[in-house]
Amino acid sequence: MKKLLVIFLLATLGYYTAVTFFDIGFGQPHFVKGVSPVKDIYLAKTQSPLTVSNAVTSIVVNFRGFDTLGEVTVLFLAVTVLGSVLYKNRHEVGKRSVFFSASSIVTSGSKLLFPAIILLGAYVFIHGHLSPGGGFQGGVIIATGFLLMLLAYENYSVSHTALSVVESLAGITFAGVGLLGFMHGGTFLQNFLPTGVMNNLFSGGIIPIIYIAVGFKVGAELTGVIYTVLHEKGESNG
Amino acid sequence: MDSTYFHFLDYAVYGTAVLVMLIGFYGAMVKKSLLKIVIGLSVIDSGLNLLIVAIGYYKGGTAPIFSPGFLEHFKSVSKMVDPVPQALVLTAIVIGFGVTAVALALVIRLYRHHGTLNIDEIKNLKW
Amino acid sequence: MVGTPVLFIAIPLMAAFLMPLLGMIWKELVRIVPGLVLTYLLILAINLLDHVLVHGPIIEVIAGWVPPIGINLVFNAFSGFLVTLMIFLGLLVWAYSYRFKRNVDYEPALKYFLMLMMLITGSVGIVLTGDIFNMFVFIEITSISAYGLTAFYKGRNSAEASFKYVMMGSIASTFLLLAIMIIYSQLGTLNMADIARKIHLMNPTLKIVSYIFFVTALGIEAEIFPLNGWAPDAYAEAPGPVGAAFAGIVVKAAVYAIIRYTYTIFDLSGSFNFLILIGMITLIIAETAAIRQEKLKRMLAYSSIGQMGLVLVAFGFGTKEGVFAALFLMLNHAITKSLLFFSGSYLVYNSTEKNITEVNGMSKYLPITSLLFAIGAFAIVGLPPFAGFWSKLSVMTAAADSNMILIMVLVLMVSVIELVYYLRVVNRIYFFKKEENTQPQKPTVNALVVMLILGAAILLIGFYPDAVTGILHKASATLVDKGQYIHNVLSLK
Amino acid sequence: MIYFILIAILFLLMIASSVYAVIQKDLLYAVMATGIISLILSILYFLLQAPDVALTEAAIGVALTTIIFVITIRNTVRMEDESDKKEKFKSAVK
Repeated sequence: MKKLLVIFLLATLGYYTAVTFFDIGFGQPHFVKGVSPVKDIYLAKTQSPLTVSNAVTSIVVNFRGFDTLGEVTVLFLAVTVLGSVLYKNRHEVGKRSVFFSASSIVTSGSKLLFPAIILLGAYVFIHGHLSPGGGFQGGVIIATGFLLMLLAYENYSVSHTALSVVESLAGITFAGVGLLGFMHGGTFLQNFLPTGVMNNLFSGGIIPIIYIAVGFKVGAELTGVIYTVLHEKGESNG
Repeated sequence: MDSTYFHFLDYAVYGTAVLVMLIGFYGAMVKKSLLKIVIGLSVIDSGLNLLIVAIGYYKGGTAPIFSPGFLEHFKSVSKMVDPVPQALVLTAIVIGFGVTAVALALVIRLYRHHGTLNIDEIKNLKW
Repeated sequence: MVGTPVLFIAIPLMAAFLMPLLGMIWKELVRIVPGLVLTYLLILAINLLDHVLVHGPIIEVIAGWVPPIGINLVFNAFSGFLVTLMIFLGLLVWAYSYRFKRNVDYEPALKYFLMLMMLITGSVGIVLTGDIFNMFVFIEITSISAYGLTAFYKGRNSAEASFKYVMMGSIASTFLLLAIMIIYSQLGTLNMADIARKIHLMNPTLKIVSYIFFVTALGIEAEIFPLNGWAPDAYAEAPGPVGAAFAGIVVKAAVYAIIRYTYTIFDLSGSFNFLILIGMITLIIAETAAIRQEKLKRMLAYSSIGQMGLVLVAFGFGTKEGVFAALFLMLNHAITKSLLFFSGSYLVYNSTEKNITEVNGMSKYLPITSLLFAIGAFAIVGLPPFAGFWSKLSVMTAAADSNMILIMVLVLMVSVIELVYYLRVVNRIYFFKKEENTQPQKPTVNALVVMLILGAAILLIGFYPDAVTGILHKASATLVDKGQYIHNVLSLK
Repeated sequence: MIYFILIAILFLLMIASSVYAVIQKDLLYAVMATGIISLILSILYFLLQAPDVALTEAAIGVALTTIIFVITIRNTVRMEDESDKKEKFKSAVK
């Protein structure tokens, strides 16, 4: 009975959503006649004055940089909530409860791959304003590097203090750059650095700085998420 | 390339995305296992993100990146797909991951207390 | 000028990122810093509100891009009033829980105060922002903190209540994103004022569909009737002060979002009746459910849902008087329900079940707390010398002005139901014999001071309603004047 | 033509894996199916000219979400109906 009700509800929802999106249309300009969409302005301003090659980066970090600040806060909070939900008293903290027995091929392979992965992650977030990728992608890649090490080595551990220091410093850099812009230009997150020449590494003003901070922050946060979940002991009945 | 194929594909992108969302909703609302509910929620997210990116796509468009030589070749930005939905999806994916992680942590804690993931046996609170 | 609205977001975020570092230096700092931040923000809010009432709204631009290109924050009489109220309540919640869990480890304390500060920041962001996607981000910040705070206690049920909340919250964010994308795909903008200016160009079907998605999504956060399954559990399982924060801060932000969408963005005159309808259903169902509850906090939660229904009804009149009544109700509800949660959680402090029967005879052991609870109960019902009387009266006047006699009768009937279940509790506190297994807990000094401040506020507004009506009139005038809002935001250069 | 068939296969595979993820009783396989959904999504994002999103989806959806689900399953139960598991749990409590 409940299933029927759910199916009926979902059919209604699906019908209206589908009709709506077929109305909007796919693959052609869909804006109503007479409006000038902001994306045209974004694309124009991305080339100058911002001199950023990747339009998505310029939107994420500059035009809508406030969203990104909120977004890293969401991740920061997710780590906090995770720690709070899975919190155990000091005497309960034991060894890692979950590990996957790894062969020597995996362990030595991980050791070889780990620096390469970290390097790739750093490359992705440093070049975020030039090529696809950026702070989030680079941070996630770094976190997967740590994940690989955590899976390969039973005793591999990441210092909790170091993680939270990196996280805090990166977050303060982001908000601090924003406040510097506030002092310099009168608005939060305003660009106060020379923008350079397009397609150069040193271009885009504060965008690379913010994206590097985001990369460190996301990397530290996601490593923290994995670390917390890995150290959770499930079998006890408390 | 026949244009009717593309016409079919138009419907297919939205159709697939909406269908995946509905399947996720079904899983989240009907299934009894807490983990299944979380899986359903992440399936909903997948469909939703595809839907949003598809809105920004223009036929024959290029990625919104001014690689060297782009402007010499194309002369204008009208060939670029809409970057705004992509930026929004980027945010939405990261937020979705945060929520999924929190939900899974709650699942682990519920299992710690109750020794089961079946919602029929966990329900101490009235719905 | 002492500051700008962006500091309401930037300073708490900065402090939140700093708090883990500060905690390494001196553990007490994680308790002190949120209080300092909130105190500073309260002073800032009062100064800015003062400025705004005289000189007109402040529009803050982010990253140097004027609307509609960039994100903007709007601090006008309406949003400024709500922000001041939220930060004031947030400060009281902080003071109430300052010595909370004194004996536990450092880590939970850090996390509790972090999440509490982010809960307040997120709600303030929802109210201040002038961009629909930015509002989505702030809603997520608020909800994730709320999930964590709901699951803060290690009891058996808190994780379940939180999981329910996560489920509903995820579905809400799905609908919210869908609605945002429908609007973007039509109008090519995400700025509220720009959308409001262009909304008449939109295909009417798409407009209705996106409005319904918005109301569904925000209705989950604002506890509107068929979508409020999470609320009673979350209120009952969260720590006492957090219940007050939910009722006073989070729900207010969600109701604000609904009103902003209905009045400014969509400008749907037809939907005002729809608001009255859902508000009325929410009110009646919640109050009849409240009378059947056996646990004190669940009863307060249902009462809170009912009050939100009444607020929606008042907004639904669509007149300036209606908006005034709704704002007055929101103010009184925020103060009164916080007082009820604060004092109520001391009345059942040491009990595991938190049943209503366990408050029996507490007046002999906790005289001040009991008195304050009684004041709160009478105020929320709307008895004359207290604050709630004036807000209920203004709802009645607004209804009479709109010729809605049926609504007046229904509101009166619901007030009688409220009176019954609150009197039942107050009666138990004062005229029953104490149960043998209950142990009264003396409130800490700071909790007592917080409760006394709230009680004094209720009495002050009760005897001198003019203290707040002036600002409420200005705020409601700001909300109704849609053209001015659009002009203010889009005329920036 | 071949392009059309390939994309149609991707769509069908995506729907099939989401159905599989919802109905499969073995949660580990269900999680793998969500990983496959993310993989297909990231290919589709590339085809829709969104390389940034594709990179994010590949990293978060395929790697991180899947691994967190897997760790949770190792911490809790693997089967959806858990009838045998429950027996063990009850006897352990007694």
